[in-house]
Amino acid sequence: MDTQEVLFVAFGGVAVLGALYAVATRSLLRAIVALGAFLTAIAGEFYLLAADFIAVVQIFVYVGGIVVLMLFALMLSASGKRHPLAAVDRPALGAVLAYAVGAGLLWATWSTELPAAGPDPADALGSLGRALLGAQLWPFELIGLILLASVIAALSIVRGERQ
Amino acid sequence: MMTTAALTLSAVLFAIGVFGVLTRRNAISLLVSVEIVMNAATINLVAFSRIHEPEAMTGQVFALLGIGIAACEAAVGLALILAVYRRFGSTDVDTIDLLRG
Amino acid sequence: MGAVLVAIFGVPFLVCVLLLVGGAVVSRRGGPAWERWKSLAGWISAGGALIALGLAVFALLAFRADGDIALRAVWFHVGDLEVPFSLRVDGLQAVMAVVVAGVAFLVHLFSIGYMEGDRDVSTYFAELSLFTAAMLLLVLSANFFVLYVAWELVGASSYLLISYYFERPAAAAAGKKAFLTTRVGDVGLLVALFVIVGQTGSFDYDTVFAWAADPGFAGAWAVAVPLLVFAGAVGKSAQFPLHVWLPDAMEGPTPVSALIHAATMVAAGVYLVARSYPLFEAAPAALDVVMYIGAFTALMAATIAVTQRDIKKVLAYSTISQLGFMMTALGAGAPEAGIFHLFTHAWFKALLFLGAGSVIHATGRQLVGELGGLARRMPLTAWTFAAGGLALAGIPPFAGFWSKEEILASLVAHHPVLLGVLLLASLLTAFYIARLFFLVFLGAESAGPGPEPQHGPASLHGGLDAAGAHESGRRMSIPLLLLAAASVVAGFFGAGFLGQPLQGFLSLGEGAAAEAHTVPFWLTVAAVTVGILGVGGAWFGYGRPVARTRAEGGALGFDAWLENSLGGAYSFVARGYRLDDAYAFLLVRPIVTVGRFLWRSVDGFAIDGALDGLANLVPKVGGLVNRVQTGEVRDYLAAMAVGAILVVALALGLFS
Amino acid sequence: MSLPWTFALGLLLGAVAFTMVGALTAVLVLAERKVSARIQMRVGPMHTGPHGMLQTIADMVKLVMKEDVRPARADAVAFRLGPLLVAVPAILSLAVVPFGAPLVMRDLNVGVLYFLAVPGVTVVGLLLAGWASYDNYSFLGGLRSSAQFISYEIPRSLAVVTVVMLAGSLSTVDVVEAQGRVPYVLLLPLSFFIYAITSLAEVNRVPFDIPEAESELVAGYHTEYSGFRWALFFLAEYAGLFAASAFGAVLFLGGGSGPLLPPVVWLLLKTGALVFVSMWIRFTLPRFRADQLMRLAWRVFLPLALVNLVVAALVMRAVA
Repeated sequence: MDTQEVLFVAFGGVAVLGALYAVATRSLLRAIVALGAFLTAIAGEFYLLAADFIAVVQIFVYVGGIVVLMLFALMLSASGKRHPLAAVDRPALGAVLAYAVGAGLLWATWSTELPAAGPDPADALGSLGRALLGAQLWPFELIGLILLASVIAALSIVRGERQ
Repeated sequence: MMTTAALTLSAVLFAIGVFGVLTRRNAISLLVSVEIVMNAATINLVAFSRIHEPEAMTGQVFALLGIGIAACEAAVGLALILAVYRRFGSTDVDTIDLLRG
Repeated sequence: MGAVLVAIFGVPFLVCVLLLVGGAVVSRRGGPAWERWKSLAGWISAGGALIALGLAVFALLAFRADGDIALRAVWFHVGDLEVPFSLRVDGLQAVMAVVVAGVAFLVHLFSIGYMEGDRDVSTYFAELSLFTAAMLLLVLSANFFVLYVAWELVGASSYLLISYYFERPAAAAAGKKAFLTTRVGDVGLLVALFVIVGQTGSFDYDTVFAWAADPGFAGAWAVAVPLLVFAGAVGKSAQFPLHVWLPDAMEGPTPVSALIHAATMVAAGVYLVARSYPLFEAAPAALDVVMYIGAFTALMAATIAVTQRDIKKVLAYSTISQLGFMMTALGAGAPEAGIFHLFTHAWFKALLFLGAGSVIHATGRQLVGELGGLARRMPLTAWTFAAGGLALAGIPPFAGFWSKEEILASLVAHHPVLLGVLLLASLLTAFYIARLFFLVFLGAESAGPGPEPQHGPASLHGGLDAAGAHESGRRMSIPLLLLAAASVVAGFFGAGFLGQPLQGFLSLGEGAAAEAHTVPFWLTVAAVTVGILGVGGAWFGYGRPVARTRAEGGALGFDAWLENSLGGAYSFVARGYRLDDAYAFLLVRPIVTVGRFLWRSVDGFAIDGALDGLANLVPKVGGLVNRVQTGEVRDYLAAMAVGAILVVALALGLFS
Repeated sequence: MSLPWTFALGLLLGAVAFTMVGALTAVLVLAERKVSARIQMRVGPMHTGPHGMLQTIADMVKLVMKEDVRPARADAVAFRLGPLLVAVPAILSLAVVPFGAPLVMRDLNVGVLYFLAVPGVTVVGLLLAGWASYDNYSFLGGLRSSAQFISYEIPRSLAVVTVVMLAGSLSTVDVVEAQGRVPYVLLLPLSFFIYAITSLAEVNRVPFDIPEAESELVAGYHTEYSGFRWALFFLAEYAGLFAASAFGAVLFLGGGSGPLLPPVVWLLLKTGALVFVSMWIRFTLPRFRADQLMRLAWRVFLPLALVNLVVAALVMRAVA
């Protein structure tokens, strides 16, 4: 086990624990905080998977953006209740289905002979940039359009209700 | 080795996310669970990016796009949650069943 | 010149459109404008018919001077098949056009008076004009496709006119019966057209006839095609066994009967056979079928006519019988004789019908038992009717004599038996028409009040009885006089001693033209004798004052005597050989039974049941499925997860 | 290196970094007090140590010794997590500052982006702290702070993008190298201006200190904090100030490059100059109102940054 693998396992452990806590805790606030930890750990995994740009974007967008948004939503929607409790319902059904999904995925993963990871590109960042503005330009532009649309949508939803 | 580990992690996280989606009653919790699911998928993309044409970076590009989608989803979703909260005074999805047949 | 051909049928057609649109517009305004329009409609229509007549005469003369006139334009394409719109005038078609336009004009004129005050004259004249246009198109067409279109248009307008008094169930039923019965024959014609176009790739008369003249034409098609064409003619010309619609068609206004069901449309079948004579010439067997059916129809209808008590029914069966004569001539290889008879018959039968119309108009009655002695009150009608009757009976010098003689002559050489049959039919013809005349115009005026005024022209005059009858107005008498004149004169066009100008003009089938008939003197004597015998017999039975009083049966005493002496045979004949009953038993009842079965079991039970069941099932299933819609997001998410599991399973090949 | 050693080294480095940041904070606090005193015609702390130089050390010792008060109804986890999440990103963001050859902790090839992203986590901490305190002032402070942070992050990032475009790299070392003899402040003056102003807002410095505005919110999100946790906020603020200034020096002032002196010295000098300017501003200008603050971000700086970006891109294209 080299350092990278150790770190991978460590981040993975944090991620799994964070995710479990996030779905299991009765406190919404803690769920969101756990999600933040989970997301950060995932960012670490990205870094270890030679995707440092994705890792930083993960921090940027998820932790700096989405988690904050969630906290906002929580604080704006649970006025007066300082410790909003989120009940867990029908755990058996969820467990069965989740188990089925996870087992299927794991079985698929382990029963597939995966090719070895190739050497990481020398100029990874450059490759990513060229891909974004080259072969994948249309998806890239499209995501920009979707972001714009969702911003407008979010604004109009929140404003429209107010009036 | 690394790829299989990543995929395993992804599968576990995916299952956890699905569990959360199915059991949480609060809308924000649902969103949290969905984010877990999406991250599990993103791990897959990043991991596969290394074994499938690493130079093309397709997996990473799609991971980026996935993150972008997640941002959109969170923004709109949370806006909806706020709107719902204002209307129903709750973010518990079980109390909102206007569409009950 | 092509424009003239188009105008001949185009003018009446435009008149029809004008009357329909104008009627629709003006009738909404109602009031005086509507009344004025109604009185105008007949004149517009008659004017259109007059123009058509003038153009037809012009075309006839132009044809005599310059030969065939033709117009040809591409109508449309179907695949490789080019369907032309082509018209032409040759001898036969020119004569037909003049006859049709002429009778049509006179009938229009008569109708103005006859239909006066009717609820919707505008529509009546529109339909009449439509018929005129269609009939002219029929006789002017130069290919089978146009002919067929016109053929169906004629049938449709006939249906409309028969059912003109559609409030009367009998009239509506008669229209349907006419339409459906002729349709049986039309199918034959249609199939014939399929075969023709399939074999020749063309509808043109010339192409088709060239094909028929080809030696290769012999064989199955050679017999089948003319017989199929003849099937159409049988339907339209009311030949046995499809004649049953024509007596019922008398439910229509009497001028309509005169025009459509005596002079023109029913002659279309004869025209069709004559027109496609080259097809028949190639198949002697087909010609024999035509001949035998014609002869049988002639005799059968004549016997029935003797027993009928309704003026129009008598005339209807008379028409059938006369058409049988024509068919016989065609089948015997003398198309000129057949067309000659068609020509003369058109005038005198129209005359007879219009005379009957005049009587009905004046009295509101049409059963001979309720009429009598009208000669004094309606001398003009009586005299013209007599002229028509004599023409029909074949008394020289009236028109019918000349043409009937020609027909008989065509049988002399090869078909002596049929000659006898037709002579018998001629005897009966003279008998029944004389009977009709004696019963209606001679003897005592019938006593007692008339029947309940039916819907019809007479009802507008307050249900006149015979006593109040009076001569019809000038608008009705002028057509009668003109037709009477024609009934006298028409025969000379084809008379042997004048060199048969009409026949030469027609120039039909080559073989037939070569075989010029010279009428043997004995035949002339026989024909005239038969006619006189018939009239005399009728005088004996109905005309003598003694006869009219001799039995309790009154005027119809001789009928009663016949009925008594002939027993079941008489009623069998009187009921049209019970053909309607046979059809009802053989066709209608089974079809109705099957239909009712299908209605009740298949449609009512199976289909409706299935549909109702489905309809009931939907809300039930919906109610069940409805429960799936819990409105709870997490249930949907759970379903989605199940779906995801299935997809994963599929992707992993767990189900394969 | 075996696994335990790796962790041991990591812990050690963390401790060293924390200590260094603590020392840095002490220096900066002292400097601020001295600068403010000078601006306000005072002398500042004078008694502890020569010219009061040990005053901040004494204050820190006092803070650490103080009782850790936690409001009874506060959310324990969030309350504890808040200061940590504020302080740790601020310290972590220093990881990519290129102090010079031996002193770059990590030459990330996405260093610039890292610097923009990591402080963002601070917002989570601010919100948690404000929320967990169960106190209206704290709550409002947390919300305001995060709103302000998010708003100013956008023009700030856009300004930095121009630098990245010009340098052609996201690595801080490359950016410094790319500047060569001409610092970007000369090429991209507007970008520098935007960066400087928005950075003040990012670290909640006057005139953008609405979240902690003593006169209206008592002390904003850290009203309820005391002792060491409060010290963490304090530490985070000065660490953030230092990091922002250091990055300003790296991105626009040529980093450690300069004649004669070693790079570390040059960088510290330039950073110090920027820190001084911020202190200068702090004691010169009044603070904005909350609404003015947001309007400034969205209606002035965002359009300005966008125009700047487009113009810079066009000019670069034209020159190239």
